[in-house]
Amino acid sequence: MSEEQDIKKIMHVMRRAPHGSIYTYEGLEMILIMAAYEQDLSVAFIGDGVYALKKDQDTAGIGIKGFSKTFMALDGYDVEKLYVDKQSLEERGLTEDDLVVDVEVMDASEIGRLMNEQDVVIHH
Amino acid sequence: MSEEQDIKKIMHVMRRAPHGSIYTYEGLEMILIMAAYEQDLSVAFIGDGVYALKKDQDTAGIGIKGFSKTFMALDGYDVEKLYVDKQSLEERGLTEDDLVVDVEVMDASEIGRLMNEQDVVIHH
Amino acid sequence: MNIGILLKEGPYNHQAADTAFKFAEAAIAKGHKVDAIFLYNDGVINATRLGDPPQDDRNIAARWTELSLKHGVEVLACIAASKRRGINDEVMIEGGEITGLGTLTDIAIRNDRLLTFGD
Amino acid sequence: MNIGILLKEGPYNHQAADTAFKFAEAAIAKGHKVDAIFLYNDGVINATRLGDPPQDDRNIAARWTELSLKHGVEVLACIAASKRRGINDEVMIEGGEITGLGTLTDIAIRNDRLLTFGD
Amino acid sequence: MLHTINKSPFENNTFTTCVRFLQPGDPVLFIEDGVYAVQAGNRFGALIASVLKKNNPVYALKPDLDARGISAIAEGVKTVDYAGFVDLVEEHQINSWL
Amino acid sequence: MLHTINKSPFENNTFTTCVRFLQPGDPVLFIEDGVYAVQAGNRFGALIASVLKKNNPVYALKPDLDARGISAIAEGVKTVDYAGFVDLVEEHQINSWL
Repeated sequence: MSEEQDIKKIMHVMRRAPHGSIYTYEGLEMILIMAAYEQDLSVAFIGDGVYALKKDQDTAGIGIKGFSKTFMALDGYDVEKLYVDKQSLEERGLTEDDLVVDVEVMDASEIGRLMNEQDVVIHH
Repeated sequence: MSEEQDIKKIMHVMRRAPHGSIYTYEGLEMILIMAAYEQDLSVAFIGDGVYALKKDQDTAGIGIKGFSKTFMALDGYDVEKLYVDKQSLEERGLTEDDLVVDVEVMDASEIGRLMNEQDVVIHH
Repeated sequence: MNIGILLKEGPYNHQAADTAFKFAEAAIAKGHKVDAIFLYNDGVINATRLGDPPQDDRNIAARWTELSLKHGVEVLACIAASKRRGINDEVMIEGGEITGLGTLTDIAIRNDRLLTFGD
Repeated sequence: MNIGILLKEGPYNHQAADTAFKFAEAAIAKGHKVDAIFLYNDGVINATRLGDPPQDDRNIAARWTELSLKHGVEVLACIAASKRRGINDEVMIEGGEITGLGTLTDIAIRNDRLLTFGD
Repeated sequence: MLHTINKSPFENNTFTTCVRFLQPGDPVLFIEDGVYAVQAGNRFGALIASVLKKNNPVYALKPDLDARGISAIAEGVKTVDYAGFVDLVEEHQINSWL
Repeated sequence: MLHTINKSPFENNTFTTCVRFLQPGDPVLFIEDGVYAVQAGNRFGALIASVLKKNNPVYALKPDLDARGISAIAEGVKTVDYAGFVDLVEEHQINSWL
C-alpha cells in the first residue's frame, strides 16, 4: 500500500527539434535513467518535439551522434506511454508512418488531461 | 584615402528582450568597445529587441543590474545611428515616447536596405 | 512543502538561474524546505567556482553556496552533463557536488514538487 | 578570402559550435584563411580543456585545438564573458587564449567576412 | 496544475502551444520574458481574455513586469511576487513550459 | 547579402522576421533547425514560394536536412553542403539571423 503511494506519475515533454540543441538528447538520457526506478513514466511529444521521432535521420554529415533509434529502446525499459500531439504532427506534414516508434496520437485536450494527473512534468 | 577604405560599416542587431537572456546586455558591451575603433557603427532594434529601449525598467526585484540607461551613453561614444523597426514597435503597443533614447523609426524595407550596405552584421 | 528544483541553463546567460534562486529564497522564507537544486544541461555551469563576475553584479555561484551552507539545500550537478561542459570536482563550488540522474529521480520522488527553470 | 568567426554558444548544448567547425574546416579545405574564432556569450565555454565527452561522441575542445595548432586559427575567448562563466587561463585549451572585445573589432576590420554562429 | 510560461509570445510559440493543453480552471503564471504577453493593448489581449473566460486564472510575476517597465496590464490579470509564486506552487502541481 | 536562418519556423519567428527585411535578389540559406522550413508540404511552402518569386534564391544545408530525415523539399529550393555554404559566403556578405 505505502509502496504504491510512492509511485509517482512523471511525464517528460519533448518540445525541441533534435540536433539544433541537446535538450531532447539529454532528456532521453534522463528518461532512460528514470526508467530504472519503476515510476509511472510517460513521454509526450509536442511541437517540434515530434521531429525527434522522424525516421531516416542520418547525422553523419553534421558530425553529431544520432539518437532517434534510442527511442526504440524505450520499450525494453518498460517506457511504453508515448503520446504524440496530433496537431503538432499534422502541422509538420507528418503521419504516424513517419515515426521510428509506435506512439499514441492524441488530441491536445487529451494529453492536457493526462498532464494534469502527473506528480511531476519535465519539459526538455 | 587608404584610411577611409579601412572604415568598416558594422551593424549590431538587437533582437531579444532584456533580462530573460544576456544577449542584449553583452551586445551592448560589444558596441561600447567597438565604438572606440572609429568604425561606421549602427544599431538596429528588431522584434523583441525594441523592448531593450523601454522606459521605466526597474530590475531591483529580479536582482539583475539594469542597463537600459546605458543606451543613453551611446551618443557620447558617437554611436548615433539607432534604427528601430516600425512594425516591431507597433506590434508591441509601443511608441517612440516609450523609449529611453532618440531613435529613427523606419520601415523594415529601409532597415533592410541599410543592412545590405554593411560589411559586418552581428545579431545579439 | 518539500521542493526540488531542476535548473537547465547556466548562470548569467539566461534568467533561469536568477528566478530559481529568487524562488528558493522566497520558499525558504515561508518555511518550506528546498531539498535540492539539480543542475542539468548547461545548468551545470552554475557549479563552477571559477566565475568572477563584475563587482557591481550579483555572484550567482555564491548564491548556490549560501543556499547549501546556510539552508541545507543540496546543490547537485549531473555528471554526464558536467563532463560534456568541463565541470568537475576540481572547479566545484563550495557546497556543490557531482552526482547522477538517479539522484534527480530520488529528488522527484521524495519531494512534493519539482520545479523546472530553463530557457 | 579571409574569414573571422564569432561563436556565441557553448559546446554540445547547441549545434552552433558544430556548424562553426564544419564551416571552418570546409573553408580551409577550399584554400581560404580562417583567421580567428572569437568566443562570446556562452561561446566561451568552448575554451575549457576540462570537458570529457563520451568516447563515442565528438570532442569539440579538441577540434578548436586542432584548428589552432594545425591551421593557425586564433581561438579567442572574450575576457568579460569568460569571467562570468568561470573560464580562465587555468582551464584554457591548448591553442586558445583570453582576450578583449577590441580583438574582435580588429577581426571584424581585417577580414573579408565575419560569420556569426549561435542560438 | 500551475502552468508557467517564460518566453515572449512575440518571438516564440510557447504560450499559444500551452493554451491548447490547458485544462479548465488551471492557473497560468507568466514569468521572465513571458510577462510581455500581459502588457495591456498588445495583440495577445484576446488570447488572454479567452483563457480567463475558461476560468483559468492568469498571473504575472511583478518583479519581472517591473524589470521590463510594464505597468499597464491586461484586464483580469493578477500580479504576484516570488512569495505569491511559492503560494501558487503550494496550491498546485507545477508544469513549467520552457 | 546572404541571410542564414537557424531556427525552426514552427516555434520561432526568425524566418518571418527575416523575410520582412530581405532585399530583392538576396539569397537565404537555412541551416541547423532552420531547415524544417523547406520540408515539402508544410505550411511555410507559400512563404518560401513568395521569397523565390522575388528573385531571392533559397538554399538549405544538405547535412542538416539529412540529419533531420528530410528528403522531400519545397520546389525551387537548392541544397548545398558545407563547401557550398563557403562558396555562398565568398559571393556575398553575410547576415546570420540568430
